[in-house]
Amino acid sequence: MDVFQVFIELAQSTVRLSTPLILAALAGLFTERAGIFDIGLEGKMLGAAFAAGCVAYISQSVYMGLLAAVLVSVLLSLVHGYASITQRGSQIVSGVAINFVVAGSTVILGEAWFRQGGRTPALSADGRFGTVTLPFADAVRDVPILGPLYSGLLSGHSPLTYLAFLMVPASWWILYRTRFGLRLRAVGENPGAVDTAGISVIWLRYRAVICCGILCGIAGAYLSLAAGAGFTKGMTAGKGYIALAALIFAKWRPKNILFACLLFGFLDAFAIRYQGYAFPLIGKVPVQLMQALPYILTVILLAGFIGKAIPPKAGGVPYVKER
Amino acid sequence: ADIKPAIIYDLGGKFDKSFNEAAYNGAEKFKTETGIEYREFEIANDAQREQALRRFAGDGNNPIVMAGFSWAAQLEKVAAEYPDTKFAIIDMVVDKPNVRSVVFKEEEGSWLAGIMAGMASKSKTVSFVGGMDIPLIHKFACGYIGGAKSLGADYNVLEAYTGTTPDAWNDPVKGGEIAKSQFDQGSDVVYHAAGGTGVGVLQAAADAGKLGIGVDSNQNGLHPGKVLTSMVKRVDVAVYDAFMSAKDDKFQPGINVLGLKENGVDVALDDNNASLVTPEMKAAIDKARADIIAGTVKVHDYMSDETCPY
Amino acid sequence: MSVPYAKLPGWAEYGLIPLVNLAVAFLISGLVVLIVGESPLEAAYHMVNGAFGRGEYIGFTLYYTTTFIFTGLAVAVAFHCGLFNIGGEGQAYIGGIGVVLACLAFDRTLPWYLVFPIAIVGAAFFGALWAMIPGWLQAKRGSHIVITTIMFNFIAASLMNYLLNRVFKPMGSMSLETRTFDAGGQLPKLDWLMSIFGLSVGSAPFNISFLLALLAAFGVWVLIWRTRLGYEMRTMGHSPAAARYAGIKEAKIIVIAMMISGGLAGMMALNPIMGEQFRMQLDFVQGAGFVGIAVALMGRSHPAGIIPAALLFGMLYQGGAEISFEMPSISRDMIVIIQGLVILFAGALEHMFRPAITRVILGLSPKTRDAAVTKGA
Amino acid sequence: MSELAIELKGIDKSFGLVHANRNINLKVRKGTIHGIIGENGAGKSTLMSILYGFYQADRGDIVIDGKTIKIRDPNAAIAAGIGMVHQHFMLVENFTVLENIMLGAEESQILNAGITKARAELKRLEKEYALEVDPDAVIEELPVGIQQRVEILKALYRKADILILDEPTGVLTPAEADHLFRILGQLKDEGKTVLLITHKLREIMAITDEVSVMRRGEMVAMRTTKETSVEELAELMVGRRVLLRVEKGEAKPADVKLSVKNLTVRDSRGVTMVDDVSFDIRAGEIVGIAGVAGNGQSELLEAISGIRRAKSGTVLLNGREIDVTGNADPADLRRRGLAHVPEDRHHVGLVLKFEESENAILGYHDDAKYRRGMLLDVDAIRADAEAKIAAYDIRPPNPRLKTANFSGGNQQKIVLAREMERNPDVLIIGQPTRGVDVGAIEFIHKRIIEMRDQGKAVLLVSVELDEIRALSDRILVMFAGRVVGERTPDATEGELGLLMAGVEGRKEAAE
Ligand SMILES: Nc1ncnc2c1ncn2[C@@H]1O[C@H](COP(=O)(O)OP(=O)(O)OP(=O)(O)O)[C@@H](O)[C@H]1O
Ligand SMILES: Nc1ncnc2c1ncn2[C@@H]1O[C@H](COP(=O)(O)OP(=O)(O)OP(=O)(O)O)[C@@H](O)[C@H]1O
Ligand SMILES: [Mg+2]
Ligand SMILES: [Mg+2]
Repeated sequence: MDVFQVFIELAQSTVRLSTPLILAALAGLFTERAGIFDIGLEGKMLGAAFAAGCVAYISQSVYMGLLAAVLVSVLLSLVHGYASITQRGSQIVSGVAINFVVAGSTVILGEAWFRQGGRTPALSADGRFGTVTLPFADAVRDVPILGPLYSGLLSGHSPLTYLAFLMVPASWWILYRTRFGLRLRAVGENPGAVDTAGISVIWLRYRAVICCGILCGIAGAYLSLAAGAGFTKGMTAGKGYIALAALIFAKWRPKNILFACLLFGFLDAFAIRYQGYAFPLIGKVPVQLMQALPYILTVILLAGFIGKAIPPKAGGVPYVKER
Repeated sequence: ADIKPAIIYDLGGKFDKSFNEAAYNGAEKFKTETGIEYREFEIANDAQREQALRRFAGDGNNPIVMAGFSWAAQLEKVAAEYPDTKFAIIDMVVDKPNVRSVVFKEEEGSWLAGIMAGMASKSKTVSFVGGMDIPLIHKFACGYIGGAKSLGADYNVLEAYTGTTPDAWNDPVKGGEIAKSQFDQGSDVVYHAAGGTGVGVLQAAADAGKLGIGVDSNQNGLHPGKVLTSMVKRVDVAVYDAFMSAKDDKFQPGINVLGLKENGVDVALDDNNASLVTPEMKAAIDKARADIIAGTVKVHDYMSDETCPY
Repeated sequence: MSVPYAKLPGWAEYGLIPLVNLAVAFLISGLVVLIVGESPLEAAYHMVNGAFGRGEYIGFTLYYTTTFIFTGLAVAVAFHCGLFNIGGEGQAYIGGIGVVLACLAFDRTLPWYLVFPIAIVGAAFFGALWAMIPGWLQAKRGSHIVITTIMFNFIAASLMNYLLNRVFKPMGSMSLETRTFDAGGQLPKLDWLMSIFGLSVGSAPFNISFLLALLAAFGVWVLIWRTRLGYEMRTMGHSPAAARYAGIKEAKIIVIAMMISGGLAGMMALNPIMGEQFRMQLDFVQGAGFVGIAVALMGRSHPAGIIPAALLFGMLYQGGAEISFEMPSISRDMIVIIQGLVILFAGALEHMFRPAITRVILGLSPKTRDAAVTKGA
Repeated sequence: MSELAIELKGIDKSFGLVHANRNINLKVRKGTIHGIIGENGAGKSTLMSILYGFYQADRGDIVIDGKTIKIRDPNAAIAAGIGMVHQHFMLVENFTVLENIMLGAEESQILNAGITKARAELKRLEKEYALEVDPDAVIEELPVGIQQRVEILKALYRKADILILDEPTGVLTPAEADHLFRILGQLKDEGKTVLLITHKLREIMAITDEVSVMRRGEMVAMRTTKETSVEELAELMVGRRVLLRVEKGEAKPADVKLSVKNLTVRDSRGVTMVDDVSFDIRAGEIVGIAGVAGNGQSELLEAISGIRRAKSGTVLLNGREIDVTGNADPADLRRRGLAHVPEDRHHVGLVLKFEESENAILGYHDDAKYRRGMLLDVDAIRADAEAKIAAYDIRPPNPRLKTANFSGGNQQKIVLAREMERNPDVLIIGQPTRGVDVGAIEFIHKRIIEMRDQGKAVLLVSVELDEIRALSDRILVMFAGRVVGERTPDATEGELGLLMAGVEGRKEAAE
C-alpha cells in the first residue's frame, strides 16, 4: 500500500489513542507539580467515564455527560486531596483506594441503574461527541501531500481531541506564565517557601488537585462519549497507569508529555496495525510479541535516551509544619 | 421433580455481553417460565471454583450448571464426591456419569458468518477481532476465515487480538481502534469474538459506515442496519435445557455436541439486518448450512490439531 | 513518616486506632450495602462468619492470606530500599514458570517434599529475574522503576500468554493451562495445623506454603533489621547520599533489593499453583500483586504489620465470597468497594481520628500523659 | 527610651509534648538591632516563627508599633511589615532569583507585568544596599551566601520594616558577614528594626544594641550590649561558665599521612571545582582549609574520601595510593584508616530516621565487632553506642531514639563520636561546628585537638575563619578551586580575608 497513506492512517490512529493519555497525563502534571502524587488517575478516569455514560444517556446531551464526568472526577480528586492534604495520609494508599472504590462502584451502580451488567446503555449520536470536519477539509483532500495531511490527519477528530492537544500549550502557559502556575510549581518543590511567602499551601494544593480532576474528567468522558458510545466496566484498561508512566517519562513537563503520549499512542497504533503482518526477513511474529511491543520499546527508549527523571522535590510527602 | 438449580459463571462475569450473559439469559428464561428460583455465583478468582462447586453441591443444589472451559479439573473432583448431583458444563468435556458436557461447533456458525461477510464485502477484505489469543477464540476465527475463503481464494481475512490481560475482554476503546485499523487496511466487514471489547468493534463499524458481526448473543439490535448478523451460540439454550430436563426428570449425562444441525449455533437473521441480507446471501448460507449438516462440507475444528488450514 | 501528634500508648497506637479506622470503613461499606437494599448487619455477619466461622472458611482465609503475605513482603522489601515496586503482579506471574518447570519435571518421580524446595528456588529465581531487569535499569540507566515495573507487568502478561498457549498447554486442551501435576507437584494441606485447634480444613486449599510465607516474613524481618544487607538497603532507602558516604554500592544494592523483592513475589506462585490448582492457569495472579501494595503500605512495610494486613485482605476475599454466596444481590464488585474503603480509611485516612482519640486518652489519664512525655522527648 | 517596634507578651507554644516557648516576654525598640541568643533548641526559631505567623502561639499577645495584632499567617506578618530570613532557607531551588522574589508578591494573575516591575525594583534594591545578584540565575546553582541575599531581598521587596534573621552568618565568610552587617546597619539607620539570631557572641557584641538570652524555652535575660560581655552571655546561655578559647600546645608533626598531588575535580555539570591542588598532612598536625563556601572545599573533601570521582591527580594515604580517579571505595578507605566527618550531617553524615545506635555504625557496619555470624550483633552495636554517648555526652543518652529527635549539636556529636572513636590515622572534618551552640563547640574543639595530640593527621575545612585560626597548625586558603596561599595561624584575619577573596592569591601565584 501507499506508504504515505499508511503513515496518515497510523498518525490518525496515534492521535486518537493518545488523546486520553494526554489529558490524563496533564491531569497528573497539575497535582504532581504541586507535590501530590496521584496513582489514582485510572480510577478518576473510570469514574468520569461512568458518569459521562450515565448522564449522557439519561439527558441525551453530550455536554451534560461531560459536565457530570468532570464533576465526579473532581469529587474523587477532592477525596484524594482530603486524604493527602488535610489528613496528610499516604498519597499512594489514597490513590490505590480510589482505584478500588471506583472499580467496584461503577459496576454496582451501573448494574443497579441500568441492569446491563455495569454497562451503560449505548449512546445515540446526540449523546456522543461526533467528529469535527475542519473547514475546506473536503475541498483540499486531493491536493497531494498537504491535502491528506490536512483532511486526513488534522481534520476529523473529536472536539475533545482538539481540546486535549490545545491543553498542552495551555497547561504550559498556566504553569509558567501565571501566578497560579508559579505558586503551584513552587509548592511542589518547597511548600515551606510558599507558606512563608504568605500563601496557603493547603488551598493551593486543593486547587491543583481540582485541576487534575477536571482534566481527568475530560479524559474519562473521551473514553465513553467520543472513543466509545457508553461505559463498559473497567474500560480504562490501564490507561491511567500508562499516563502516569508518560508523565514520569516526560519528566513532568507539558511539552514532553505531548511527545511521550504520542509515542505511547504510536507504539500502540503500530502494534495494532501490524499484528499478524508478515514482516520482511522476520516473517510473522507472535501476536503476544506485537502486543508487548509498545511496552518493550518504552523500556528500551527509557533506558537508552531518557536520563534520570527527578520528581518535584516535595512530591509524595505531606506538608507538616508542626511535627 | 422438585429441583434447586444453580449456575456458576466464569471469571468474565455474568454480564460479559457474550458467553456468560447468554448462560444467564437461559437461566432467566427458565425462571420466568417455571417460576423456579435458581442460585448463582460469579467467581472472582480460580480458588473459588472448587469452593463454589462444593458449596452449591453441599447445599443440595441440583442441577448445577457451570459456564466455561476452565471448570473441568474441579468438576471432575467434585462430581465424583456428589454422585447424586447432576452437573452440566459448557464448552468442555468432563467424562463422569453425572455430568453433561455441552460443547459447541463455533466453527460452523462462524463459517456461515464468514460467507455472509465475504458476500457483503466490496473489497473482498474482511476482518476478525478476538479478545485474547486462546484456543476457543481461534475456533471462531478459523471457521470465519474458512467461510470467507470458501467464496474464492482472493478473499483476504485480517485477524487481530485485543490483549493479553483480562482487560482484553473489556476494552471497547481498543476494540474500536483495532477495527478502524482494519478498515484502513481495506476491510469492510468485521466479526468480533471479544466480549465487552466487541461493543467497541461494532460501534466503530457503525460509525465508519462498515458492517459488524456480533457474537454469542444476537447483537443485531445494537446498531440496526449496521450489524450484518450475529453468530449466535445457544449457551442459553444449553442452560435452559439442563434446568428443564432436570425438572422433567430427563436429565441425560454425556456429551452434547451442538452444531448447526442441533441448532446450537447459527447466524441470526431478524428485522434488524433484513435489509442487509440479500437473497443470494440467504441462498448461499442456506446451502452451506445444508452442506455442513449433510457432511458434504466439513468445517475444520481448530481444536482437533490447533491449526487453521484456511 | 513522622508521627505528627503526641505519642500514644502502644495499645492505642497499634490496637485502638486501626480498629476505629476499620470500623469506619465497614460502617461506610454498610451504607453502600444499604443503598443496594440489603441488610448491612447480615452482610457483616456473613463477612465475619464466612471468614472465620468454620475450619474450612478459616482455611480459605489463610489461603488468601498466604498469597498476600508474599506480595506484601515483596513490596515492603523494595520500599525499604526506596524503590516502589509496582511489578509484583508480573513478577509473581513469571515466578509461576519456576514452579511449573519444577513440577512438570519431577512431579512423577519425586515426592512433594523434594519438589517443593526445587519449586521454591525456581519461583524465587524467575521472580527475581523479572525484577532484576527493572532494578538494573534503574541502577545503571536511571530508568524510573515505577514505569519499568508497570511495563514489565504488561510484558509478563504477554509472555505468559504466549508460553501457556504455545509451550505449556497440552495439545487439544481448551484452557490455557498446564497439565495437572501428579502427587509430587501437590503440596499437602495443613490439616494437622488446623486440627490442633480442633478445626477441619475441609476442602480449603490451605497448604504448607502458608508456613513458608510466615518463614519468609520472619526472614524479611531478619534481613531488614538484622543483617548488613538490610542495613545497607535501609540506608539507601532513607538517604542515597548517606549510603554513598558509607561506602554502600548503590547499584548493587538496588539490584539485590529488587531481586529479593521479585523473588518474594515469585514465591507467591507456589500457593495457587502447587497448593491449590496443581497446574498453572492463565492470569493466576489475579491482582494479588496490586493488593500487595496496599498490604505493604498498611502494614507499614514491617512483617509484623504485613501479616495482619494480609489477614485482613484474606478475610475480605473469603468473607466477601461468602457474602455473595448468601446474598446474591451483593455481587463480587461490592467486595472491591469494601476493599477500597478499608484501604482508604485504614490506610490513607489513618490519622483522621487520631487527634480525637489522643485527646480522649491523654485527657482521661494523666499518668499515660506523663509516660508519653518522657518517652517522646 | 524610644518607642517599641515589637512587644511580645506571655508567648507560650508547645509542639505536641515539646514545650518550645514558655511565657516569653520580649521588647524590641524601634530602629535597633536586637540580638537573640540561646543554645540549640532553646526556642529562638520558634519564637521568631510565631512573630512571623508561621506558627501560632498557644497563648500570648503580639504588639507591633503599639498595636496588639493577631498574626494568623505569614501574610498578616508581611502586611504588618515583618520580614524573615529563615534558618533553613525558604527558597524554591529550581526557580530563578526573580521567581523566588516574586513568589507571593506577583501583583497580578498573569506574570508578565509583575516581572518587569520586579526586575526594576530588584535593580533599585541591589543598588541601594549593594546586594548584587543575577535575577535570572537559578537558586540551586548559587552559593549559599548569595542565596541568603535573595532571602534578604525577598524581605526588602515586601517592604519589611522589621527584619528577622535566623542564624544568617552560619554560611557566610567574614567578608560576607561584614557586608551583611553593613547592610543591617544601613537598615537600622533608615529606622528599620532588626532581630538577629546567632550563636556567635562576637557578632552580638559587634553589631547589636541589645541582646536577649533564651534557655530551654524561657527568656532568661536581656542586656544592653554595651554593658555586657561575651563571658557573661555565654554563661547566661548555657547556665555555666564556658571556656571560649581553645588551649592548644605545640604541634609535633611526624610522617606524612595524607598526600594530595595535582588533584582536579569536576562537579556533575562538568565545571572544574578543584583545580590542580597539592598538599601534605603529617601525623600530629591540623591543616585547616579556609575559603568562602563554594570554592571547591566540599569537592576536595568528597574526592579524598572517595565519594566523588576525581578527574585527575593522586592521593596517598599512609603512603599507599587511593584510586581517586577510579573506583575509590569509601568503605575501603575507612578500613585503611581514613575517617571523614562530612559537611552535611543531615543528608550525608546521618540517616535521620535511624536510631542513634544505627547511625553510630554508619560506614562501619561491615566491622567484625558488630557482627555475629551472618547477622548484625544488635547488642554489641547498642553497647558500643552507649559507650560513645557517655564519652561524648550526647543528650538524651538513649541509643534507641530516632536521630532526628536530637538537636543539631548532639547530632554532630554522634558523627564525631563515630569517626573519632575508630582511632583513624587521618581525620577529615568538614564544618565541625556549623549551627552548633557554644557549649558544644567548646567540646568539639577540644576533641579535635586531642586527636592531633594523639598523632592523627587532621584536615579541617570550615567557613568559620575563627575556628580555622583557633585549631589549625597550618592554614591553606582555597579560592576558585585552587590553593592560593599557605599561612600560619597567626596570620591576621584581614590577610586571610584577602586571600579568600582571591585578591592576594592571584598576586602570590604570579610571583
Ligand atoms: N515544627 C516543629 N514541630 C515540632 N517541634 C518543633 C518544631 N520546631 C521546633 N520544635 C521544637 O521546639 C524546640 C525549640 O526549637 P527551635 O528551633 O525554636 O530552637 P532554636 O532555639 O531555634 O534552636 P537552634 O539554635 O538549634 O536553631 C525544640 O525542642 C524543637 O525540637
Ligand atoms: N520531632 C521531634 N520530637 C521531639 N523532640 C524533638 C524533635 N525534633 C527535635 N527535637 C528536639 O529539639 C531540640 C533541638 O532540635 P532542632 O531541630 O531545633 O535542632 P537544631 O539545633 O536547630 O538543628 P539544626 O541547627 O541542624 O537545624 C533537641 O533537644 C531535640 O531533642
Ligand atoms: Mg533549629
Ligand atoms: Mg533555630
